[in-house]
Amino acid sequence: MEVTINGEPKSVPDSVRIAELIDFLELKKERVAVELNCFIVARKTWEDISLKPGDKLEIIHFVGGG
Amino acid sequence: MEVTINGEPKSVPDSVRIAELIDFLELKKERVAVELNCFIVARKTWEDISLKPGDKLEIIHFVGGG
Amino acid sequence: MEVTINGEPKSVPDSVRIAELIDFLELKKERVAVELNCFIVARKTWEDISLKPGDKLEIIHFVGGG
Amino acid sequence: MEVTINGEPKSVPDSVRIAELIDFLELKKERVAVELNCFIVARKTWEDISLKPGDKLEIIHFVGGG
Amino acid sequence: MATGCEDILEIAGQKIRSRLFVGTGKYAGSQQMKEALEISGAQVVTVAVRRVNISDRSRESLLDAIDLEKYILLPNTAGCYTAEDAIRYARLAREAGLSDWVKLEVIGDEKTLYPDNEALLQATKVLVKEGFIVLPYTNDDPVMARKLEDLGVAAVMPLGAPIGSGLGIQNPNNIRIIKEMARVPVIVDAGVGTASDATVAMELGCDAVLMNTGIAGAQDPIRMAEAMGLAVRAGRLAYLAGRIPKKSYATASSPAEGMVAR
Amino acid sequence: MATGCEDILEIAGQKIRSRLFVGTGKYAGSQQMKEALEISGAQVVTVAVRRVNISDRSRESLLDAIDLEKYILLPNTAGCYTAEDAIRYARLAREAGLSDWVKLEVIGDEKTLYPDNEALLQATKVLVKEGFIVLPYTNDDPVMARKLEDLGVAAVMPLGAPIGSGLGIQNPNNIRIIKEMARVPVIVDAGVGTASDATVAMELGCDAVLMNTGIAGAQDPIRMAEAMGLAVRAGRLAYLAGRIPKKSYATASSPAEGMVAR
Amino acid sequence: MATGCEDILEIAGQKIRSRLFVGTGKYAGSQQMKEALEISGAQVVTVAVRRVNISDRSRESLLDAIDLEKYILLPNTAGCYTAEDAIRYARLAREAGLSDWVKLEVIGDEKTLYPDNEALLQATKVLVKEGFIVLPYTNDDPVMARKLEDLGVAAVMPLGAPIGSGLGIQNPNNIRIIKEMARVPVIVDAGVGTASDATVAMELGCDAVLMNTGIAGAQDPIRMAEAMGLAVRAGRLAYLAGRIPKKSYATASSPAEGMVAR
Amino acid sequence: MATGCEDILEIAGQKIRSRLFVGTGKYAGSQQMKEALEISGAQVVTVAVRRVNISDRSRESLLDAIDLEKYILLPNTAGCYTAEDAIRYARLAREAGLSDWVKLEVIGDEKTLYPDNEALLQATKVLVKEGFIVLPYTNDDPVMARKLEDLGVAAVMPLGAPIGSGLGIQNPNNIRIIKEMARVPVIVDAGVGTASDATVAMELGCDAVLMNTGIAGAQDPIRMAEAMGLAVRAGRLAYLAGRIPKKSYATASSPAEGMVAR
Repeated sequence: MEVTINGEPKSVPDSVRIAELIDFLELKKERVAVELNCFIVARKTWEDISLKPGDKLEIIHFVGGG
Repeated sequence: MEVTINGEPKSVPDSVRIAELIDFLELKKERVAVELNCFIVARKTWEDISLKPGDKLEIIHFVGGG
Repeated sequence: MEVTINGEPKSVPDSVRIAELIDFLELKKERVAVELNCFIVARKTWEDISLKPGDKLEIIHFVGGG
Repeated sequence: MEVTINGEPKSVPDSVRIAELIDFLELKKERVAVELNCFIVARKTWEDISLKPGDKLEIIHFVGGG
Repeated sequence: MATGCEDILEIAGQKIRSRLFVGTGKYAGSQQMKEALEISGAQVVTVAVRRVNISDRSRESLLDAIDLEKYILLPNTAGCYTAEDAIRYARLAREAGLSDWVKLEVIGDEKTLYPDNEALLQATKVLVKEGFIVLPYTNDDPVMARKLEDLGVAAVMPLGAPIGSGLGIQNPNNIRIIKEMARVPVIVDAGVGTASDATVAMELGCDAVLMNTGIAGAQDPIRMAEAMGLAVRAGRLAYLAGRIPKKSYATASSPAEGMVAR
Repeated sequence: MATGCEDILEIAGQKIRSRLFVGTGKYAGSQQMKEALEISGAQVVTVAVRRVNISDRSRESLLDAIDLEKYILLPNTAGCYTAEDAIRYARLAREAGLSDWVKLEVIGDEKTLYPDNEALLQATKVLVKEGFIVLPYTNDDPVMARKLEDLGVAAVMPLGAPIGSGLGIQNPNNIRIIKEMARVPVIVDAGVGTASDATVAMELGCDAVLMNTGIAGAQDPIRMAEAMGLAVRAGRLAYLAGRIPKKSYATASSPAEGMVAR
Repeated sequence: MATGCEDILEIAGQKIRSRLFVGTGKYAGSQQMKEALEISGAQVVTVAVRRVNISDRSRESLLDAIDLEKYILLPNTAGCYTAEDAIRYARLAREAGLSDWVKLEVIGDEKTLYPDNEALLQATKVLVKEGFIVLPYTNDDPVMARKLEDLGVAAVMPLGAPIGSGLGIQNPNNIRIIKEMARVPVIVDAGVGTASDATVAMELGCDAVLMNTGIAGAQDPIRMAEAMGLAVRAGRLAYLAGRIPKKSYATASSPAEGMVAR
Repeated sequence: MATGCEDILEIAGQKIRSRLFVGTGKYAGSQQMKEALEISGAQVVTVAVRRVNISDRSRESLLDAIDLEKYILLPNTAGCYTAEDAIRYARLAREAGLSDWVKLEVIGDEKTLYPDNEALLQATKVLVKEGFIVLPYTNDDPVMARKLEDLGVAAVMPLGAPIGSGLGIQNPNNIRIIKEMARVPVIVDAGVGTASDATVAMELGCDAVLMNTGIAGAQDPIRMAEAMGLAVRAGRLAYLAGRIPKKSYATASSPAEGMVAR
C-alpha cells in the first residue's frame, strides 16, 4: 500500500506495523522518533500500531546542529 | 459635600459641576484632564456633569518628563 | 645658457637674474620660494643674484596637502 | 675602619677583602653583585680586592619586580 | 546656505525641523529648561502626565514655560508598568493635550527601566486602534521593532542604553539592523550621555535622537543642549555625506610627487 | 546668542576662531575645496610644499583659491623622512608663505606614516631656534609630547590613528593624559573618519582637531565639511558643559511621585 | 592540583563538568566533529531534529559519532518560527532522545535569527508544564530573562551577537545585568567568534558559554575547540579570582625603595 | 594529545615553553608567589635589582623562593629614568644573575611609567654592544619597534596600557602592525588586567605576554595565575586556528533542509 514518509510517497507492506516499518527501512529503533498523521507515536506502542493506506509519517533523528 | 481628589479628601459645594470645580480649584481648564471614578470626562461635558458625595476624581496635567 | 630647474634642464638667458627668471617662467613672485644650489635665496635678493651655467634651482610653491 | 655600604656608614675590619666582607655581612656570594666606588667588582676578583677607609660600596641582589 | 537643510524628518505626516527630541524633566527650573529647549533647536519635547497639586496652587504649570506654537508636545507614559496603566495615561494625555501623539512606555523592570515588550505590544494594539500616533519606547530588538511596525506605530524608539545611564549606544549593530529593516522612522531613545553618543546614533542612519538626562543632568545644561543640537546635525550630515572606509594603515593626504631633489 | 562663543583658542599669540583645522589635499578640484573650507568654518588650513610645474603653467596655483585674508596657512613638511629634509621644507615654506608657522612632520615609516620621534625632536630644536612657530605631528606618547613642549613648540599634535585611516581615536586614554599634562594646546591630528571621531577628540579636552582625508575623501566632501565643523563645536561644548557620569543601571527622567491612583 | 575544580555547574540537578557547551553542526565530517568535541572538553552538546533520509540509508547517523556515556545531548528547535513548531520539535526530540532537555529556539527573523520572544514565552509555558527542562535561546533583554525564569526555565541563554556572526558580546552591560538578576544559570548562546569572546562572557560572571560556528567554522576547528575549552576555563577562573581595578595611570610593579645611590 | 604543543617560542636561541612571562613583585609573600608562578606555567620570570638590606639579614632572598633549574630569570631595570642608570642596573644584574638577559626599562614619566624612547635607544645601543640579550620595554610605536630591532634587540616588548593600569590592550591596531613588521618576537608588556586581555594580545599574533600586577594584585592571585596561563594558551591557539570572519547578520548552525512537514 502507499503511504507518505517524510514527504515522499512510499510503498510499504499492507497494514505494516510501525516497528516493522522501522526494520523495513533499516533504521535504528533507538535513534528515531515517529509522527503518524501529526501525532507522535510513543516508542512502546510501535508494535501495536499498523498503518493504513494514505497515512502520513514523519520519521526524524538527530543531526548536527548548534 | 466630601469627594476625593487626587487621593485627598476634599470638601466641595454640593453637586458642583466639574467645570465649576476646576474654577473652584483655580486650575487652568485648557491644561488639565479629569477622571471621574476611573472614567475620563471629556472636556466638552464638564458643564453638564455634577459630582455626588464620595466621588473619586483624578485631575492631571503635564509635568517635566523624558 | 643651461641650468637645471626642478630637476629639468632649461635654457635661460645668460646670467639672468632670479627676479627676471621668475618673470621669464611666468610665475607669481609672491607665491614661490627659490633654492639656488641648495641654498634658499631670500626674496629681497632676487634682483641682485644672477645665474651661472649649470646652476641648480628649485622653485617651490604651495599645493594641496594635509 | 669606616666605609659606606648601600648608603649607610659601616665599621668593617681594616683592609677587609670584598669576599671577606660578604661573609662578614652574612650574605650569599652567588646572589649578590658589588659596586666599589661606582665600578662593578667582578665576582672572581673579590678575593683580591681589599677596601680602604671611606670606600663606597653598593651591594645589590634580586627582589620581586615586574 | 548650509547643505542638508532640505533633509526633513516626517512622522505621521508631521514635518519636523529638528532631529533632536528632548525631555523636560530634571531641570533646575523652568527658566533653565526654556533656555535649554531654545538653544537645543529641538521641536518635539516630551512631557509626563501627573496629578495636579491641588493643595499648592503656587507651582506654575510646565506649559506656561513652553510655547505651544513653537514646540510639539510628546506626552509619555513614564512610570507605567502595565498595558492598562499605559493606556490610561495615554488617554489622559490626549484629553489634556488635545494631541494624539504619545511616547508609549511600559516599564518591565525598576532597575533598568527596560520595556516590558509583551505589554508594550498589547498597549500599542489598543492605542493604535483608538487613533493614537504611537511612538513606542522599546529595546534594541529588531524583531520587536518589526512587530511594532506591523501594529501601525508611527516610529520605533529603541533604547541605546538604560534611561539616564549615559552609556551611549551599547549595541550599534542592533540599531543599524533595526534601521535597515524599518519602514518607519527610527529614533534612538535613552542612553545618550554626551554629544558624541548622539552623533554616533545619527551616523548609524537613525532618523532622530531623544534625550533628557544627558542634557538636564549635565553640569551646564544650556551648553550641553547646544552641544546636542549640533551633534545631531553633525551626525546626520556625516551619515548623508558618506564617510571614508576604515583602513589599518595610512594613506598620505599630501601629494607624493613634486618633492625637491635630495 | 550661543554660549561658549567666548571660548577662543590661542596659539603663539594668534587668536583662532575655529577649533577645526583642515587640510587642502585630495579634493576633486579647487572649487570643491573652497566650498568645503568655507562651510567647515575652519580658519587654519594646511598646505604642502612642492615644486612648481614649470613645463605646464596652465595649472592654477592653490593660493588663487584660498583667500589669505580669511585663512591662516599652516604649511606642512609632509613627505620628509629626515630632520634635514623637514628643516629644508620648513625654510622653503617660510620663504614662500611669509609666515613662521609650520606643521612639522618627519615620517618614520611608509606604511603607517607614523613620525620618527627622534628626528622630530632634532628638527624641532633647530626650527624653534630659527624662530619658527612649530606645530609637530607626533604619536600619542605623553613622554614625547612633554619633550616637544620642553623644546618650545607652540602646540602638540598627537595622531588619533594612521593618516587617512579613518579609524578614529585609537587610544583615548593616551590623548587624555597628553592633554592633562600639556601646557600648550593639544590638537588631534590624523585618523578622523567621521563626525563622531572629531566630537570624541574634543570631548577628551583637546583644543582642536586637524583633518584632511576624512573630509576630502567622503562621498560628499561639502556635507562632511559642514558635519565636521558642527562636530568639533559639539564636542567642545560637551566638554565644557560637563557630561553626566556613566552608570550601569537606569535613573528615571520623569518624576516618580504624582501617579494617579490604581 | 588546579584551583577552581570544585567549581561545578549544576542545571536542573545535573552536575556539569565543563562550562563550554558546543554545537555539532557545520563540521567537515563526524571524525572532525568527534575530535573537536573531545579536545574542547565539553560535556553538553547540542543537536538538531531533522527528517531521516529514507532514500539514502548510507549516511551514518550523528549519534554513532557521539558517545552517549560521555556527552549530554541538548536537542534544539532550530529552524522553528512559531511556538507550535518549536513545541512539536521538542516533543519529537524527547521521543528520539529519551531526555527532557531542550534548547528552545523560536526564531523571529531570518536575517538576524533573533528570537521571537512572545512566541518563546508561549512555547516555554507549554513545555515546562509538560515536564521539559527548558533552556531558552533569548536575546540580551533582562526583562525577558526574568519572565522566562518566572515560567520555570532551567537556565536562560541570552545571545551575545547574531548566530554565526562572530561579533562577540555586543552588549556586556546587558549580559552582566541579566546575570546579576538571574536565579538560574546564565549561558551566553551565539555570537562567539574567537577565544577572547568566550573569556569575556565568563568574566562577566556567566555560568557557561554555548557555541558552534566559532569552532566548526574556524580554519582549524580542532585547534579552535581546544582554544575555546581553555578560554572558558580562563574566563571562569579570572571571574572567581577577582580582577584588579582599572586605572588611567600607572602603578609600579617593582619596589620604589632600595635604588642604588646616584 | 593537545595540538599546538610543537609551537615553541624561541628568543635569542633559547627555547621557551610558556608564552606567559610573569613578574615577581607585589605578592603577599614568597609562598604565594611560588604557587602563582607554579600554576601559571610561566618559565620566564622578571626580577628587579635593589640594594641588599644589610641591617636586617632576616629577610629571605627572593631567589631562595625561585628554583633556578625551572625558571629563566629576566632582570629588569625598573625605576631607571636615564640611559646611564639603566645600563648600570643591567650590568649589576648580569653580575648578580650570571645571565645576559635584561628587560630594559628607561622610564620617561612618573605618572604613566611610559618609556623614554630616546634614552631607551641609547641604552640599547650600549648594552647590545656589551653582549646583553636586550628585551626592551617600549610603547606601542611601530617606528620605535623597528629602530630597536635594527639595534639588535632579541625581542620588542610594547606596552598594552600603563603598567599596573589593568586597561588591557588600548591600541590593538598598533600592536598588530608592530607584529606584522617585526622580525623578532613581540611580547606585550604591561596593561593586562584580566584573562581576556591576555587572550586578545595573543590573538593579535603576539609571541608572548608579560604581566605582574594583573596576577599579583588580583583578589586571588593563585587563581588568576592559573587563569592567565590558560588565557595565553587559548589566545595562541585561537590565533593559530584562524577565527571565523565577523558578519553583521546571522548564519544558521543547524541545517535548513530536513524540516518536518507543516
